[in-house]
Amino acid sequence: MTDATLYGLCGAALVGLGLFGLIVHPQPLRKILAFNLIGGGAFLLFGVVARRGASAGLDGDPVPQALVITGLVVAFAATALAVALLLRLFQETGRATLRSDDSQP
Amino acid sequence: MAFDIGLAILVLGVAAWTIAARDTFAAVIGFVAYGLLLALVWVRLAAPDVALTEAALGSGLTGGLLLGASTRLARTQGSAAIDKPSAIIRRAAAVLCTLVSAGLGAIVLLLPEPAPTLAPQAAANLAATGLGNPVTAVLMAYRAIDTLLETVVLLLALVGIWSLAPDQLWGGLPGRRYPVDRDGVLTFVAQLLVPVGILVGIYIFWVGSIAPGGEFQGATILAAMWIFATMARLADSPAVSRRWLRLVLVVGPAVFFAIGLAGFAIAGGFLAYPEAHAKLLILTIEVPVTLSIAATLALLVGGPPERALR
Amino acid sequence: MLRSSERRAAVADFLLAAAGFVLAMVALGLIRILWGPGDADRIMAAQLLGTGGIAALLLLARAMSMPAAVDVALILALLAAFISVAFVKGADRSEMDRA
Amino acid sequence: MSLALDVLTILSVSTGAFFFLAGTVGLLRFPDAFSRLHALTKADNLGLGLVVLGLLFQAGGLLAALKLVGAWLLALLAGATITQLIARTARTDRSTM
Amino acid sequence: MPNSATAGGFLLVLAIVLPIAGALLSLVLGGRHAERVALIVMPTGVVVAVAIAATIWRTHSVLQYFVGNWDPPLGVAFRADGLSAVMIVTAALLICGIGLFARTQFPTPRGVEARASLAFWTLLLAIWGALNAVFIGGDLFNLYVALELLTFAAVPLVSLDGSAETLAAALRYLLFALLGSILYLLGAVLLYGAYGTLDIVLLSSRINAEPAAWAAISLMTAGLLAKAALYPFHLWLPPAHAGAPAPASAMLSGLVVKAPFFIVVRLWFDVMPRVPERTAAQVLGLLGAAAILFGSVVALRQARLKLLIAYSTVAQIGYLFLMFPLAIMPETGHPWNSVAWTGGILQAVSHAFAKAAMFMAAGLIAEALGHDRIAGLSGIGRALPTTVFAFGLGGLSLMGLPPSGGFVAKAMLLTAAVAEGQWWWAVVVLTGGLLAGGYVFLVLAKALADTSQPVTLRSRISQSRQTLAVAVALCAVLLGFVPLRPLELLQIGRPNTAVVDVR
Repeated sequence: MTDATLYGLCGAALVGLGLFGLIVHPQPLRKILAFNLIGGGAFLLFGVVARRGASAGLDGDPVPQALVITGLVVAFAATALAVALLLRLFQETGRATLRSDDSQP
Repeated sequence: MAFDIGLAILVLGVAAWTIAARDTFAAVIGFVAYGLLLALVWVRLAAPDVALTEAALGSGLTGGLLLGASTRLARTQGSAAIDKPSAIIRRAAAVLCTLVSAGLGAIVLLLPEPAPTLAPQAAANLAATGLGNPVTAVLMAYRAIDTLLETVVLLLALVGIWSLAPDQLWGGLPGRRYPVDRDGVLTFVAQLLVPVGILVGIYIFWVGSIAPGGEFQGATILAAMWIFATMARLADSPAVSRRWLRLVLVVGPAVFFAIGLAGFAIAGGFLAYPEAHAKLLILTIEVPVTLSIAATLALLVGGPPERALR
Repeated sequence: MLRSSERRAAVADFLLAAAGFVLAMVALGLIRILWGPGDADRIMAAQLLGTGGIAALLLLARAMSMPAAVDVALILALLAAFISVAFVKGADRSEMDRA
Repeated sequence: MSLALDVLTILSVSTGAFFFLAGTVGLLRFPDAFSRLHALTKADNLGLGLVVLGLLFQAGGLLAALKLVGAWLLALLAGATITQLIARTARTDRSTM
Repeated sequence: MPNSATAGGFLLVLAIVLPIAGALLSLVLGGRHAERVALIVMPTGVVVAVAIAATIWRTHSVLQYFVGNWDPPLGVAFRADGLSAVMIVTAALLICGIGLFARTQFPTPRGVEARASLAFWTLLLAIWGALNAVFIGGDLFNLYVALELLTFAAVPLVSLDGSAETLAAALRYLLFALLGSILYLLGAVLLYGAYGTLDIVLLSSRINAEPAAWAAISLMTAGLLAKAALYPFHLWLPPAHAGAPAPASAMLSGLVVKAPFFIVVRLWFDVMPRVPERTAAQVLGLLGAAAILFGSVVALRQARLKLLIAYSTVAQIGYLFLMFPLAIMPETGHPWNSVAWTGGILQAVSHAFAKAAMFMAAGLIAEALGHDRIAGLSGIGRALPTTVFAFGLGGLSLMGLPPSGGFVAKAMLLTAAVAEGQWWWAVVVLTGGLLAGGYVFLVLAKALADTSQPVTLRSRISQSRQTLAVAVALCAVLLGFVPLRPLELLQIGRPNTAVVDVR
């Protein structure tokens, strides 16, 4: 097993862990955290693909690496928007949960 | 290999902590650690550009944002316990997620050998872009349209956040005013750190054309320094209604669009660069884009207007 | 006497091992900290992760001949101060409300 | 010459690693949060300093050396800030600690 | 498929650049100018959309553009086939209708900038650009960025009124959308890892029936279903679409949920034409059927008009996914020759117009009455006859009664179901139509009921806005005159060489 494969398995496990958190945590902030965990795992898988594609004198395929950078920035924007919504909701209602009668993703 | 196994276990452990921790603040700390360790992983995967982004954005700025949020939500923790899903749902979720992980893991093991790659093509066309860093070439030339749309994505997220302001506060200043730094420690640190940080940010942006680094990483550092300055009350966010602020936010994507459209005339296509001037044009795009992204990122952390403009 | 290329490789291996050792120390400390009851313990996580992470990155940079990893460490060091302020403000949960 | 540098590197980095060990042991053994924090901060910053020193022997140029030292100084600053801010927090509000 | 950029390809660039540049300009100029910019971009955008469709129709081939002159797989391609053209024109017409409709609702007072107005006009243009980017995206990662663009433009529209309920709805919408994005991205990662490209055309020639491809398509489809709100991922939709201001609801229900559906179509019919999977298609159809039945039944039980319409969207989205089991492997010919393929796409288009018209009507009614409780609608038919007429016309299409686009679409799905012996889908289509008849009738009966005392209107509703709602509804009706057979325009760009019979 190569290093890349090792981290690939790590990424796969991270996706599962994050998904679990996303499903079972009722608080939106924890869901946001879990979403970022899954993102980390997915990007890691992409990094593994990049690493395996090392050739032509490059240590990795630059295309997936660039896509990960784009993805990280998008994930940040998503997190910021979600946090802002959550804080506003808290300001308006004093609670930071989506009611239990509204199911969770 | 032993190093990598240890690192992988550490990453998984921290991730598990982030999910399992009772306290939200503790979970966020776990997440910051997660981002930091991922930066190490990216170094190990020979992707320093990504490592820079992960350290600055994934761990740093996201961490700061979430820490701030968990602070403001601190008082709501008790109520959350009521909404815990039932044991059956938890068990079903665990099974589902294990299956997903196992499936993904199996596919990782089954990935084709030799791996398909665009590295040779990216390297072969590097000269035409005038750049030395292939990752920057992907971001600014080969797939420039993704990057262009991404800058717009950031702006839209900001418009979305601003639109959350109560009507009477529209046009006001984002976020709360940080408390006065009573004994001046923070002010002192900020006065020392912010100039250094700005220098580092510019450096990271500048080397991006030849070495790992670039606009996103540089901009993130600049944004962090701005936020730091506001924390220490060395500066305050401008009101969102300021015309100059809107200009700063939009100038990056606007120049990107303009040069992209000029490509029709000078290089025969949208976002195409004539080979002789490719590097200059890319740099002309990158400078305002870095400025815009830095401002946008900082304001994304700042949140909607919460103080009326006096 | 080792040849120079072999010696270089040996030094690189040593530095990698040192990075692993530092990380192991960080991990041990983290376990203590994350179990710890108080917020002060958690704030220590910032310190521990910051210095440990920087050390590991610097060592990796040399071990893997990847100078850019030093830049990563530099960013980390820069943001460590930023994050720790957020940490402290976060731990001091009443500060924001008082303001 | 370069052999001597390598040896210096190994010595210095080893000592640095030892201090990291010491910091963690302190963290595990000391009873209260403040002594833990102080032990950790001092030991780790020293450890990082020694690691940086060791790597300086291998640094290729002035800029590289500058960046190494810069990273250390910034880490010191971060450590000092934390200690200060925590002390302040503790002064104003004992109960949160 | 041509291997280079085609003449007229620059139109595709314009389709994205024009609205997005407009959004940026709106943000900078702010205040009254945001609306003006939108009003200038709207007709121009329609011209571009029609030009794209006309070029495709005239040349009978795919419009293609390689951004920056970098050929895929290194670069990103824009491609517009007949399907794209139909969607682009639909989006352009509907955005214009909604934009004109929204003018009185999001006015800009002189001197000061209004929060909701600035956000609305900026986001309207951004949604348009994002939709076009989705419809012409030829690269799976570029599509991801386009989807995010769409999400970030759509979510804030939900909570434009700032109430606690809409904030919660927006947050839930965002969480679902983010889950969807990340699943989609995971699939894209796997595809790149296995085949070394994200270009749809290149992928379709490299992809094989193997675990990586299946896993990738499953993950991406699941993610897109979460964004399209197909049952059981529908939970976020009703509060979000019912809570948004009426013009925003019209955009969200009419157009935004069609984008992920469109990408599912791309994945199943363009990326994977050689890896058809009957069982998986049956599952999609089953979810669609569940959505139709569940959404319609719940819609019947709603007390509020906007929620009723939102639940009806849940049901109507279900119809879209009936096309998969019916078209994925017809007994004869290619999937896109089947009436089911045409029916599915026609359903997407006619629902867009019909649902937008109904939300507009509901918005006007709510404005006039100050509430949208169905029980309190008595007499509104006399007070706002044009509005109620628009609602009824839209309802016609939902029920699948002639003459309407909904009728043609559902008739095609029925024909396909019967012809292929998959009669159970026919039962679902018919039941769904009956239930839709039920909830539309419920509203109309109330609205047209005779009351002794005349209704007092809170505010006067301008005739022009009512007429706009009717005009949009008429588009759905006009689609009813499309002949009941596979549409030629939708065939353009469909590969004729794709192997259908792999087993």
